[in-house]
Amino acid sequence: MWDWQNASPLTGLNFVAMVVGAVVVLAIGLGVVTYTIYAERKVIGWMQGRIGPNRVGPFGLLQSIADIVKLLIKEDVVPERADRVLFLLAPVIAFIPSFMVLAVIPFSARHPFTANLAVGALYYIALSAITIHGVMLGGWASNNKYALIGGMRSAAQMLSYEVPLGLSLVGVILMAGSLNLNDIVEAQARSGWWYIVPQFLGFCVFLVAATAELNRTPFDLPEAESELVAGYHVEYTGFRFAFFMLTEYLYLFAMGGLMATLFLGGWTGPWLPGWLWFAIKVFAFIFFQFWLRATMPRIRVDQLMSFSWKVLLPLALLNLVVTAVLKAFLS
Amino acid sequence: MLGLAWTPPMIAFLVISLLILVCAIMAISFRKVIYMALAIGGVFLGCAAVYILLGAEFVGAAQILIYAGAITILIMFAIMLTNHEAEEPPAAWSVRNIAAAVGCVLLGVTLYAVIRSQSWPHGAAGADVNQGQSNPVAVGLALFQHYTVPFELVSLLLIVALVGAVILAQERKEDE
Amino acid sequence: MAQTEETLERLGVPADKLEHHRLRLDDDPDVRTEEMLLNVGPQHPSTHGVFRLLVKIRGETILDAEPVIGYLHRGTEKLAEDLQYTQIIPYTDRLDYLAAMLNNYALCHTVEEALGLEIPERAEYLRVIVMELQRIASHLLFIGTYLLDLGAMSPFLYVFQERERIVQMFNKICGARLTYNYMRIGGVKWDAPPGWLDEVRAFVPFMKERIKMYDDLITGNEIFLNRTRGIGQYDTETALKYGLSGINLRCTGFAWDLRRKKPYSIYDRFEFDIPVGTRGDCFDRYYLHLLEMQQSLRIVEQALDQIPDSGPVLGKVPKLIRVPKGEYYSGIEGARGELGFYIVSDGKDKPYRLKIRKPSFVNLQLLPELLRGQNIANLIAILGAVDIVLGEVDA
Amino acid sequence: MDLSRARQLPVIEYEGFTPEENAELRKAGLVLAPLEELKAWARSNSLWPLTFGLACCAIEMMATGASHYDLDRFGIIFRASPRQADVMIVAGTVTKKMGPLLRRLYEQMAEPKWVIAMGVCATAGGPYVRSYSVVKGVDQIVPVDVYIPGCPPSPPALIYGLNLLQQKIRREARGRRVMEA
Amino acid sequence: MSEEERKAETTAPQAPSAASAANRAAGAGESGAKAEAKPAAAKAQAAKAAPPDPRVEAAKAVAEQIKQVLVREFGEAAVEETGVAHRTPMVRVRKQDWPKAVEFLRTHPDWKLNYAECMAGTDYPDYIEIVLYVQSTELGHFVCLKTRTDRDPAEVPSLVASHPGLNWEEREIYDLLGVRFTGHPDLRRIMMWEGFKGHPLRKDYREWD
Amino acid sequence: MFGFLKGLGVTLSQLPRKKVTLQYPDVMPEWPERFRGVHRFIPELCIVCNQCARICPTSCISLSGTRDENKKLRIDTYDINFDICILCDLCTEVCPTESILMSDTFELASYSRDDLYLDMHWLYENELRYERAHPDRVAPAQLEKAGEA
Amino acid sequence: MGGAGSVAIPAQSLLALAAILFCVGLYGALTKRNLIIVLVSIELMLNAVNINLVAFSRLGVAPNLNGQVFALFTITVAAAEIAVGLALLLAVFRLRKTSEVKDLDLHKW
Amino acid sequence: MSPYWNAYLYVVLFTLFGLLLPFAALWIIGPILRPNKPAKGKLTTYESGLEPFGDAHVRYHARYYLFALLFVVFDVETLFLYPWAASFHQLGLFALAEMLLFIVMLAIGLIYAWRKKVLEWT
Repeated sequence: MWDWQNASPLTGLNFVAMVVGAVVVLAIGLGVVTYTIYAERKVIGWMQGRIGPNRVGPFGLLQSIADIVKLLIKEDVVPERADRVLFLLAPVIAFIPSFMVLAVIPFSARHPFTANLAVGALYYIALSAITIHGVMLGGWASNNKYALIGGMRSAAQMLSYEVPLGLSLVGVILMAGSLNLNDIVEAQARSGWWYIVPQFLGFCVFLVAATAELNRTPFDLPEAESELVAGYHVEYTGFRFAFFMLTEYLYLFAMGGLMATLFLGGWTGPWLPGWLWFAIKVFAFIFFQFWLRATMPRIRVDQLMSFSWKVLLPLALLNLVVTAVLKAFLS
Repeated sequence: MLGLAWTPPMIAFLVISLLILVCAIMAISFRKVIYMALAIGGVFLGCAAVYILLGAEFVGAAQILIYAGAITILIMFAIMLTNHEAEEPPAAWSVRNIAAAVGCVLLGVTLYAVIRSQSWPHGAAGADVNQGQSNPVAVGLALFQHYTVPFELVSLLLIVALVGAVILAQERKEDE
Repeated sequence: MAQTEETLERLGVPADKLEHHRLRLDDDPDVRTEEMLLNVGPQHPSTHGVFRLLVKIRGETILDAEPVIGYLHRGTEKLAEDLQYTQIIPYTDRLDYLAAMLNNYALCHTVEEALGLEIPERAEYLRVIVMELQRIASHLLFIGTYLLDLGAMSPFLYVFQERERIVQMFNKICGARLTYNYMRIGGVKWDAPPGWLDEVRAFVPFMKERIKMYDDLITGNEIFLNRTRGIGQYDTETALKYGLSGINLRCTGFAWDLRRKKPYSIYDRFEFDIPVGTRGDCFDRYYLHLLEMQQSLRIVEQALDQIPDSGPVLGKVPKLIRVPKGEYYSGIEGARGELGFYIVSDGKDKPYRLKIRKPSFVNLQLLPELLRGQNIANLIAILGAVDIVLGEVDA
Repeated sequence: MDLSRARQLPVIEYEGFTPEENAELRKAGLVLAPLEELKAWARSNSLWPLTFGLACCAIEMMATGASHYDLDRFGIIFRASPRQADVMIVAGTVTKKMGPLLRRLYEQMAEPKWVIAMGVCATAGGPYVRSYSVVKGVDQIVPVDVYIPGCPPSPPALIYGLNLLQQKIRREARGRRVMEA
Repeated sequence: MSEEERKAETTAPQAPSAASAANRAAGAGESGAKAEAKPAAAKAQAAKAAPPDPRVEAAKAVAEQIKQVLVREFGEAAVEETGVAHRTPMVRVRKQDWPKAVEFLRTHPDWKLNYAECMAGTDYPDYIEIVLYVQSTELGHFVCLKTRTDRDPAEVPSLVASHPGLNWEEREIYDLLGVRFTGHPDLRRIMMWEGFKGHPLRKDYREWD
Repeated sequence: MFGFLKGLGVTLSQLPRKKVTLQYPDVMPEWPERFRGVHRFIPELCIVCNQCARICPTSCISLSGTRDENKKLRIDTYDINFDICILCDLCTEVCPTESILMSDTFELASYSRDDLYLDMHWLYENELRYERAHPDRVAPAQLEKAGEA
Repeated sequence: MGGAGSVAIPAQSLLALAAILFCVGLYGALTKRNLIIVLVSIELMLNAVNINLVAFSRLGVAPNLNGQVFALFTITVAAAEIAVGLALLLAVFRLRKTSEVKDLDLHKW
Repeated sequence: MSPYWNAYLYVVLFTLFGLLLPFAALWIIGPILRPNKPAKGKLTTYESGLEPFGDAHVRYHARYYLFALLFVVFDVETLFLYPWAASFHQLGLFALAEMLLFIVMLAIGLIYAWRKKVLEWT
């Protein structure tokens, strides 16, 4: 039943398997988001000499759940001067792609939860660009100056970092000879090394661009609290705001998965089961993001933009050329 | 139309077509320009779905990346940089509009008649356009083996577009 | 809105309108320019209180800025006219609430000067110790909030750990955590409890270590450097013209510290340097805070060595203090600059007029000059580095 | 915690229903009581205050949020936008000039929302009660749920006040209206 | 903690109150007399009894020097009074010459009073006095300059041109004392809101009218 | 680049450190002896001299007394309005008999402003509570009291 | 990865869809007053063409990838076109403060 | 039904769930649980507690457009790089030369934008 990938023709049972797969991924995604937020508060708290949430449930484990429930039952306010339709739609537009990208992330060796797309990497890049619309429209529709500046900034930032992010992937694709994420993992297993080694420059570009794409410190300008109060979601209350947060943290998870897949050999690894390796790699990425957040001040918007175009983009191109030349002459 | 085979791809196609057409109609019938831009995004996504349905995965992804991602953003920026609240006037039956509508309907009817009158080839069933490769690889091979010159021209086109657009859009000093 | 209007009516405050402000947008109705007026504050995470800045921006570039203050104006000067000198001391706590000890001292100092009082030795040393600790606490908070403004959250929580130690020491010596009411005219209220001086002594090396940690964590960080180097620069001449004082003046390389220039209390007995900046930018202002903490620690160390073991802590003062008729002004080096009290006395037990020379209030005036042509991100960096406390600005 | 001072009146109001429906539900018995308790549990454990410091008390509020007292333990994190905040901690002196702004910020918060008057300035004007520019108690402007005396209240006192507010939320979900000032 | 220590600790807080009690006991005696006696008398007594404070004398001399400099530039009528404010040389300048005199002293090579430290206004029963403490960062002079204006209409020329740092101080004085600073670039209320009635720091201000 | 890594090192080194957080509702804070919490009041010692009410900057103390048969003033009512009391400690400083003192009570938040108006009985109860909590601190005062009585 | 297997969509349906889309785009381009919408309508027409290209790549007599490659080029050209077109619009807007077609009448310049 | 269809059917399922979750939470479950007390003051636009002066929808600086423009151009470039990279091992050196030429052309575009100060934010 789990082998729906190659079922032809599709049976009802296989279809059920797919639905189950999607539901499981959704549940995993939501669970990871919930506990990522919890872990973030805990880990950053520890780095700051405090304890973090510890009173809601054992060790504060129910803290994020309380937050989510609270947001769900919080009143929904649509400001008078806002563009009602877009204001209501924006979080949905931002959210859907963030969930859709999870479809291609290979969680484990046997991939009942993964769509085996031939254009996997491109699928991720293409869909994640759609979230920008949601963020930008959310900021615009609020008809609030902070939100507008935040939305425009977010859009400009995410656009700018989308390019080096996409280009840093090309090196990996070049080595693997496929856009399919499953193939990339297998190619790494075959080649005997994780692509973080031969593609170190690409990995660095990816890491920086991913951090920026996720709007995480030090690139968290769009919601720069000290400048723009809360950025593009200033006017969002309750669960609509929660959807923006959900989007952000789902992307954190997805980006961790993408990084693990592309550069860290995905689910491959000795001794432990594949899914555990995958989880460890993803958590390493997430932990790194927490660590950065605990340490870094925020970069300034003009420096942010020029960093993408003047440093990351040339580096990504350089990485690409070097990889291609080496591949052409070594093989 | 009713003689169609109700195969799953056909059902999918009908759903997608409906989506595209509804979005297209919305795109030209909304009054607020920003809604139009959003509706057109729906059309682009629908087209991507059609491409994927036709097995052109890579073109579909490209459609999402370029059209639904980049171009729509560009349009939205353009709206926000000009008149945010720009609205079309309510549909008025002016001579020009009626003429345009009639012309378009006539064109549509003609095209439909032509389409119906022809017998179209039913692509060789099971023919693999990708020749055993995955679609992106196959597209890459086709692109870089047969379309080298157009490919290089693309870079030229892009650079010309970049230069042109920068010259046009950049604020001149005297504006400041 | 209806409720807000009701509130307005009840309080007698008219709604804030554009014509109350200096800034204007282009009035041409046909042209929707890309300029807009943005209110930063009073409720804004990085205005450090109820400071409001009305900025005119194009895109993200600030064309002009107008600080609007008075949201915390509590009329301390007027209230003081109705209070005995001893009763004013608690009110000074609430001016610059980050450096209440220094405010306490500034008032007591002015009154003592007027009366020509002798202060007992031990009291002077205790005053110096608590003032310098207070300066450290205040500078620490500056560093924390400044970094928070720039987007780094950890320094904020780290500084509160040291600050908490200082606050707990203050709590031991005077029983309050923030509003100490510790100084009295003619001395201090309480002698140090047993073991307190040792606690301070133990704090000094700890604090030195932490300063080194901040150096590692912040000073070298490239992002921080990029955000503060060369931002909000001005020269000594501008600073003097605008009457800036404290670190805002010293960052331009002008060594002006009242502890040296017009020594008060017993500061002439200590060895310490006046760290000065070289460029007058935000980074210098930040870094001077670190350096000044080191100097304050030096002073504390020396004071701990020199302090007499025992002795009275309150000089001979009448129960009801009456200041002779006349005018008195004296300023001290507060945490934010020159903090002065100007007292006009008609010989009664209450001042006829009390005027506070509020360093933040004066320092803040340069802000619009600094902001012109900058972008919004720099606004935060510049505003944060001015180091204002609204309780003091508005009084 | 000593709550004996709170007068209790039995009132149950389920959210999302009209008063008539509420009356019916009440007649039908406590059908939704567990749901209300769940809601109260979530709300009381996820109180997000508005980042809004007015004066001295704000420093103690910051200290409460800092490592030594760590409000995050209770799930309390500060939000800068009133839209996402649940509780407004009025920390400091409210001047007449600030009053309308405070009111507007309060109005802009989404339901359910609470107000804590921290310190005597917010409670009744405190030392500035005789001043020409100070509002004599923030309860003239917004309804206050918990008053915390002190000038400023120490961090534990603030935490005590916050706990009192949490108790109030839970208590009201059980159908007891905790007296309002 | 030993018994003695604890005792010491517990008695420590009582020290000041004991001290103040001692003071109170001696209140009628001579130690507090100077402060407690009628202020005018106290001053006279102090002036008579104690030899003149050399610092006060020096300040008076400095004030005279400034007067001479100003008189040479602006004429005899420009300086209305000289004296000391506590130990600071004090010169009271005629209202009309106020900004010119301040600017003159700011640039005068012998004085260079370039740093305005404190500006205050005081409401006296029949006039309002504006006080400016200026400092020379180079030469170390510290001088108190004053000017007076009627209470109604209270008008003083503005100093913002020579000391931009006084901009807000003047606005504050305008707001709270109701002194119009002519020539001020931006004379609006600063602490209170537009439309606020009255000037709180005036002695005759009543909140409820 | 180097400074950046140094900063990361600092935050990571803090991770395993002992946490400084005081678990307040479970663990009570230890206030120093001079801590200025809510007042405590010993009615027997009060001589109704009104000094505390006069020195109070906010006039939050109100008291009244009557002469008893020995022509000695006895306190009848003693109220402190904690709406406006700023705990500045001036009242205890001037009190000649140490009848008004500071305690370490800080948990006084309430749902109503009326509850913050504390009368003599509450303050005396607070005194008793304080004595129970800190027998070592009040011992000398009690000795004094005994001596006076 | 054998691609999309058999395609059970008749060519007529695809062509009809493209034709309708084209007509809608044409109508928009002819009647709309806002320049941005005119550009967007042209994009609709280009998309209709693209559908044809991809359809024939799959359903032609000899299915091959040429149609897909052509569609890629069309997308590229469309991107370049709209980039320049909108830049032009911005330039015009800066001069004339309008984004409507009718205001671009040369007689008013 | 080939694996190709299955994979995309799976994607469609994700899209549907992605739609379902927000719609369920925001439009179906939410309104039942949420309080709704509209008040006039609540609907005003937030701006640090003040009434905003003027509209937020003003004409914005063209630099945003320029960044979007650069994004479009380089996105298209990236698009062509993907199939090239995927098929590179079958293409050989000629494709490398082709791509180098392509990248050089775009690098020229980048340098042009750089020189024209398009990449400056201020």
